Amino acid sequence: MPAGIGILLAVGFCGLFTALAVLVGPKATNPDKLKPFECGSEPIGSPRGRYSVRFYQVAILFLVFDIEAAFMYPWTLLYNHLSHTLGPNGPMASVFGFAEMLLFVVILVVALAYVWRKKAIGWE
Amino acid sequence: MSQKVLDALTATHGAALARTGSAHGDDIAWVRRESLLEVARWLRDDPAMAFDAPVFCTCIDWLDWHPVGRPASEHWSEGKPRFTVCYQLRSVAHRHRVRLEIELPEEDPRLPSLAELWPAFNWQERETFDMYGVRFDGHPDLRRIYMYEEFVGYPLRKDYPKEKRQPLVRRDDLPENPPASTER
Amino acid sequence: MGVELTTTRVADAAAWAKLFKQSRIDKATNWGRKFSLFTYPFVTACCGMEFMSVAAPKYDIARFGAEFPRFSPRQSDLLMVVGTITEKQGPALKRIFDQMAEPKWVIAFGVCASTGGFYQNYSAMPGCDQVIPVDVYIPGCPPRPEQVLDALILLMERIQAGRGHSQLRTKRDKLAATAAEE
Amino acid sequence: MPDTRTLKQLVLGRKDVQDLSDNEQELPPELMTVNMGPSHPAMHGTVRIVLTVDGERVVRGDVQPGYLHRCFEKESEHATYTQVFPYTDRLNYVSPMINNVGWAMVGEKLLGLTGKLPRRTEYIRVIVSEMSRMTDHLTCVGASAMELGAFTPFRYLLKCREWLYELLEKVSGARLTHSYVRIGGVSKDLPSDFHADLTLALDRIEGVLVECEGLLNNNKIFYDRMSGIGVMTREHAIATGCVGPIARACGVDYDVRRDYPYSIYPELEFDVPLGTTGDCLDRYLVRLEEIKQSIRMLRQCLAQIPDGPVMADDHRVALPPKRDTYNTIESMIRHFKHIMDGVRVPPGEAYAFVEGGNGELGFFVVADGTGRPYKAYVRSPSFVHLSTAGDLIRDHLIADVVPIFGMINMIGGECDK
Repeated sequence: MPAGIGILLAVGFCGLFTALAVLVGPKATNPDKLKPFECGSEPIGSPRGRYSVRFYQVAILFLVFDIEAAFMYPWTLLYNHLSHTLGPNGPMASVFGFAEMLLFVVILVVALAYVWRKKAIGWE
Repeated sequence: MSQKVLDALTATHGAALARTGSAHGDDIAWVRRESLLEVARWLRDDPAMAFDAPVFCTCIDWLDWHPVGRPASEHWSEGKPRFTVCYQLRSVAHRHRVRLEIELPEEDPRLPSLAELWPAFNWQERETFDMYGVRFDGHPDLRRIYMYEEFVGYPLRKDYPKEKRQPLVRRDDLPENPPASTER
Repeated sequence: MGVELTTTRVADAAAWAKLFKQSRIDKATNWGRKFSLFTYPFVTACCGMEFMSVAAPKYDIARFGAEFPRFSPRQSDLLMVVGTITEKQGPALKRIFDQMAEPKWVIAFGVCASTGGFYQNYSAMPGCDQVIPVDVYIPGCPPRPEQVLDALILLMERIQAGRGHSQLRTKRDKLAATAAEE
Repeated sequence: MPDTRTLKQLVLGRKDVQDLSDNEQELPPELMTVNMGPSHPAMHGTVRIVLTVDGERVVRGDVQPGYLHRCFEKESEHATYTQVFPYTDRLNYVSPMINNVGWAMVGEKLLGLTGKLPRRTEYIRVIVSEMSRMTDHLTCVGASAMELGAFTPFRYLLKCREWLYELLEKVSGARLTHSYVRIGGVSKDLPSDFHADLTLALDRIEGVLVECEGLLNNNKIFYDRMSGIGVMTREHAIATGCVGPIARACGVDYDVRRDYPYSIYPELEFDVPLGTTGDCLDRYLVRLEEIKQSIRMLRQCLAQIPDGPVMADDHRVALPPKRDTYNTIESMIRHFKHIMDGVRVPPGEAYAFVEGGNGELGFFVVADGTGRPYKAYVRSPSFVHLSTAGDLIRDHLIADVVPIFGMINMIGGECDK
């Protein structure tokens, strides 16, 4: 339930402001406004030229390690809950939560080592 | 200051020099246009001269030049050369300076470029061409540097009026007389 | 509407602006716009040094909400033309003004941007209003930082009154559209 | 073609990443042209660079100045010698006093007054020039640090500059465009409490400099962004006519104040900082060191400044005292003619140069005896340094163009004249 309200509020606010801007805001289009902004001079050549594949590599690798970090957020919230199991005489400390995340991180560290050795994230 | 520069210059390249002189502490050598490259190369490469530092390059337009208190012979008249291109050089090692001046007739303001000898003159010759219309033969890319390509004429010549504008773009709803509104 | 709609000249605009009172929404939006101006500093010459001093801690422009310079016309609504505009710079200035988001205002910072100052020659443009409509002119070469802050307050009053050039033009287009329907 | 790949290559993948860069594997990337246009914060608003880039690396940079060409020469041909002073303020508007002194010196050279000014005038000129040089270096270092993201040092250095502006405003009446110097002297004497204010300002500036050096000098980001970027060799610097902090950063030991001494610089001890590698970091360090040398010189000047008149008593350049102007008809006529026709400089051509904020700033004037210069050419260091920008930025990343351009300290007014 609270998540639903959260999403509702987020979408509502964004929608409200964009709608206000579209309705109230004045509009004036002219040919120059649609051209890309190049510090005031006429844009030369097209931005869709072909450039080296290294950009794509770096972007993909960033995504991988970014999502890895993203997985850690919910884990931190539940960490307290995960580190206790019902043993015979009451709650007993367990390393289940920590071990799970450790395994997850180790796998990605191996990947990082491989990528680092292959200099895929280097820039030269 | 250093008269020895002029003496050495007249000793080795006497024929190439129209005349020499010094004014207000600067040594000036009027060089003929044909032998300018040779004199300049010698000035740069000769160990005794070692003029390795270029200072500036500009042009003087002598149109209707009437110095006050000077005999009429010095005034500018039709036949005299109208442009004088000045190259100022300086030696870092020996700390002496010389200025090469080349007189150019009005109808054919053209002289060999010194851009390969000293890279600094590359832009300064472009500026002199842009402002005075003096052509430098052998310059890598002689085009306007200050004014825009569509500009016609050479603005720093004495016969170019100061306020003759050649506008590139103007507002379409330009108010004839600016709004005389006093209220905030 | 007998009033001539084609011009945004302040004299005529003032006449018909009085006819149409601002709606409550307009007043509210103008109030919001007035206190959150994002400047595009179109800096070229010596006034740039004074523009730095205006943004510096002593004569702080942040007190008026106009402190954050945005170096892209898409995200700014106040174009500050700071310094001399030469003929070669004209097209660049016009293109940047056209590319700005719609409610936009222009301040001519310094006498060179207002009238060309003492550079009356073939290269310096006699004022940036040859190319773009200007809302507030600041005299001075360079103007003192206090003059700049005063000009900002002038502009705020003009925004609140809805008499900026772009505001008048939108009002005029709206009126022309309604007139066309009838 | 027998398969020569080793077991390791088969298992770990056909090729290492480096092998991929030979041609037949990767399609050659096309070059893209990008405009670092006239209205760009790093370009000080007045230079356009058309960058041809291969991915992030600059292949070729076509630098186009001229967006702030305000025709100093054409305007000064239509103004008297004294009226040209306001135009010289706006050449290098970061250190305007030094341009004034330069223009006054070329007038005095033509009039033959070079060494004959009252000593107090020479001291005042050196004091205001060194203060102006400090504002130049403070602005340059502050702005380049801000362009690399260091916003706090920019505010601190601007605070120092504000103190100096106040002092220069007390001296000349204007914060930035002073027009304070005249041919043959200066227009007004120093205000009475100037000594105390200046010593206080110098001490506070030294304190702020220590803070800024702490923030910047061994800051890893600043160091990596600045060192090894835009390297220039000593011969290249001399051949392209570079002067000032940029040449000194490459090791060219040339300072106009010491090599062609003018005014009272021989009586002041100061040393000329020299860099070794000639990269952006050295230019930054040379400029910081020059601020300290300027502070040192200012302290010596304050200690040694004599009393006396501030204007040479030569009737060709000096205005008659106000009392005579109102009482005697001769002084009134002389006052009127001096203002209307300007200082009558005898015909001739002269080149006088001073050590400006960016290096040797020279004025080449051809005089024709009337009160207006026949030709007034400015030898501007920024224009010369900008001509080297084209090959300084080659093979650097686009992000390196910003520190290189910041450290060249190209001032629009002086570069485009």
